[in-house]
Amino acid sequence: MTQEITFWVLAVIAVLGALLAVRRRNLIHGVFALMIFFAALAGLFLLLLAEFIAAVQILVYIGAVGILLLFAIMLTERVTGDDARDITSRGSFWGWAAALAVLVFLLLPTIQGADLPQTVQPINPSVKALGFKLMNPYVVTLEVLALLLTAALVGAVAAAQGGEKKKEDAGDA
Amino acid sequence: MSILGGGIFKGMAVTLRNFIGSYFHKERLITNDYEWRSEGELPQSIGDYPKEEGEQLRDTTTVNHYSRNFPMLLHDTGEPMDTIRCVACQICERECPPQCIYIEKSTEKIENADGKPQFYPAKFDIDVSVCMSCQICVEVCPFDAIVMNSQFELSTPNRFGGLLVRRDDLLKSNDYYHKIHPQEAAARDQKMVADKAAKEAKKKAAAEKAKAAAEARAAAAEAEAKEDTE
Amino acid sequence: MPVTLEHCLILGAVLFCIGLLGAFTRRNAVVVLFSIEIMLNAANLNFIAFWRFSDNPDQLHGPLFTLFTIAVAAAEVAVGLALVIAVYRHFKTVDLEQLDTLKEE
Amino acid sequence: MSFELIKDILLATVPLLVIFPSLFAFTTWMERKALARIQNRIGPNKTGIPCTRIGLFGLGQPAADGIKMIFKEDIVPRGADKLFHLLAPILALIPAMLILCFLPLEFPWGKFISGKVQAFMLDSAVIFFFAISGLATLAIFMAGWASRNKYSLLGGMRAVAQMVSYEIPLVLSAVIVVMMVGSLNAKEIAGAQTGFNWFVFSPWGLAAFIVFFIAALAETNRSPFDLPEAESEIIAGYFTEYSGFKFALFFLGEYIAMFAISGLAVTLFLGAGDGPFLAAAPWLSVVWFIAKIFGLIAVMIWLRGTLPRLRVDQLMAFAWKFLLPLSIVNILLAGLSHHVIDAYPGPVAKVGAWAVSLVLLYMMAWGLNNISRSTAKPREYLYAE
Repeated sequence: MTQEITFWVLAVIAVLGALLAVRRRNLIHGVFALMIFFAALAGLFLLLLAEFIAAVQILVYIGAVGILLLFAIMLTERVTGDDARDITSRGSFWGWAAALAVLVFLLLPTIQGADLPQTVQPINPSVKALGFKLMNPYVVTLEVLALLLTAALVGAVAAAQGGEKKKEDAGDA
Repeated sequence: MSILGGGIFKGMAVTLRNFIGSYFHKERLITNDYEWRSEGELPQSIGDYPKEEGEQLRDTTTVNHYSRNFPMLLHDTGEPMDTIRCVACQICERECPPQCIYIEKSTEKIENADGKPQFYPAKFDIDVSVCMSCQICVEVCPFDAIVMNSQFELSTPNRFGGLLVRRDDLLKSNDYYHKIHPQEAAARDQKMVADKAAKEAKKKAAAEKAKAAAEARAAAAEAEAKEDTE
Repeated sequence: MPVTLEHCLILGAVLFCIGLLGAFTRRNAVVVLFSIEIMLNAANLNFIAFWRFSDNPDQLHGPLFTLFTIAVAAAEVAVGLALVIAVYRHFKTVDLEQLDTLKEE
Repeated sequence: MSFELIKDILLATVPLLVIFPSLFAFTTWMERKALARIQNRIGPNKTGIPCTRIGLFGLGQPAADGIKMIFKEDIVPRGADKLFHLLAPILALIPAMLILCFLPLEFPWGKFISGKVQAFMLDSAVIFFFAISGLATLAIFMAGWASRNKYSLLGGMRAVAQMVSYEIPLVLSAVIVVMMVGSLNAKEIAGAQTGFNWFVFSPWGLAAFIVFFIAALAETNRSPFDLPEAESEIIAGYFTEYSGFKFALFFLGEYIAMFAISGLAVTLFLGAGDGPFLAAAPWLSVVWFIAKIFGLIAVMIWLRGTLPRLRVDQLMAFAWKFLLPLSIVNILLAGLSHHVIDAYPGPVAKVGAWAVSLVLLYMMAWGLNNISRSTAKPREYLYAE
């Protein structure tokens, strides 16, 4: 019984968090709503007994991605959205229509129609099994992932930092 | 080469020695304990605090001799009103930034220590709640009549009249001043003695010059008298 | 009645569409990155839901794949924000409507 | 709602909620007295039993501070974000309290009421620990932003930058212990260190403990790394605009985070709850655990009395150029020697591995120390034209 209530509570929090994150004029409120959304999702993962994933979700999303978004907002403009400029792009009506269409397409035919497994297997959540799995069949993916993260790290610093070169040209011109 | 982090360990050793030492050698501790007043009610105004210098001395010597609180008037040894240094010239009253000094000059003059008749302040009040102990009055006073006292027991429940210190409560003797601020008092007395000596020397020099000028005039007068007689 | 796979899938779909909505309708590039994050998380939720109700969960396909998507998403946000900052420094705006220099007049 | 579940949770969390805030009060008194004694003064000794003149060594000081904080006026700046201004101190306290539950504290009365002893017997306790202690960074940023004042925003950004860059050496130095034990569960880590073979006694364990302790100091903004809230720096950093009870909440959050992180250091490196006479009285493990935590906090206070504050660029250079490479090399060394010791079970291999790793770590640290000095170049503005 408690699972039922927690699922609905977390689901409502997640949907509200996502909506706020997308619709708020003030970006800071948006980021904190996004973090509430991440936390609600971490709760849902715990509910589905994926304990390690919940921990990683909190560590990576709220701990790192959230702070990164905050830094990015601080470095760009129009943070509090208190100026009267419109925050939605021009064709926003068609945006709504497309999103609703995808929702209807996803919900009605595919989910209702499909016969989904109802059986619930007993799962003993253990990080050790995940670790072993990561090592024998997926070790290559792990190394590629490490490479990807380093490349992203270097790329991000280069892209954000690339001021020197242009500064000189601006200086001489 | 010092081991890695040697500087940090040296620093920590010093603080550890200090920490342990403070429990064994009591004289290291610079805080001296504040002993509680008697249980009785606080006096209504500053004047009611014990005036004899013995009682106040016990307070002012507990704090170290750098502490300065509020001004006090000085008088040389003897009856306070006879040997008061202040001549009510009211310079400190005008110079005081928060205007917390109030002086009323006396009508007649009295002899002061050097025998010259001088005015004396009939009324000399300092409002301690306004005074910000900036010591400007001490600097501008030509007669070294006002200096800083380090008495800290001044609290009264009555905020309006209670914090006004009258002339008689302000007056303190010079040797009390020597007891609470020995170096400053000694330096001040030395300066006064030196100024007096310099003044005498100047007066003497002026007297001699006047005498020499008188003689020169007398000699010139004789020379003229001699020429008239020839 | 207990939590079934259907609940999670519907929730995943709704969250995905909210992310889509954000990406389509907002002007500010950073908010578009928000919505991409929301969409990625909705996908992760579906992975874990399918793993939870699958018949051999000790294969751990769901959590493994989610781990990789979380890592990739983190890398993507880092690079995305670096680009947004570079764009902001050059064009002095993050308003996607005004970044149309590729459009031929 | 099964009441059994609620009883278990309450039984495990309420002792933490009672014990640690009272330890917080004691620690503030201890800190002020110790710092005073270091500086040749006595420290608070007048506030004993209220309305009397019995100042029993100033033990009433925390109570006096608490009451003062409650009755002080709580000023919220006009332009501030009201919601976030209120939420920031709460968010600073929640993760600190939450990570207390992951520490393997076996309260003795657990067996009388047959309740669960440790709140969350999580399989991945260490990961949850770092994940939730990352939330405190968020609270600091929120405080900096919500008080709508340039200096607190600057202080907030500095604090966030510091905590983010010191979280990596913190996690990497914990990885070594997890690698040695082979599990993330706090109870198994504690179990692996019984009988005095604590991890701090092996060379890589010692190096990891030092890196962990330094990074923990930075994570809780204490002593040499308290730049964001230093009075002489930007007034009081991110909690300039806080007064009254919200200010007290920030302090409570900081001290509880200090307890939690030194609790983790004790669990990982100093053998949680392991000590002499355990066979005689098993309930002693809680006493040993809290005694070790207080030992670490005493060292933190001692450092606060000794070391001057680091500049921002020194702070960053130290994290990225000294701690991070040192902990990476430490991981390699620990893994290598772990396998060497497994391959040749004799004592010779063990002593050899220890000696080699000790020398290597010392040289590495010494070399890094020389090249990691940050030479403060004249500041070159990238964005401000």
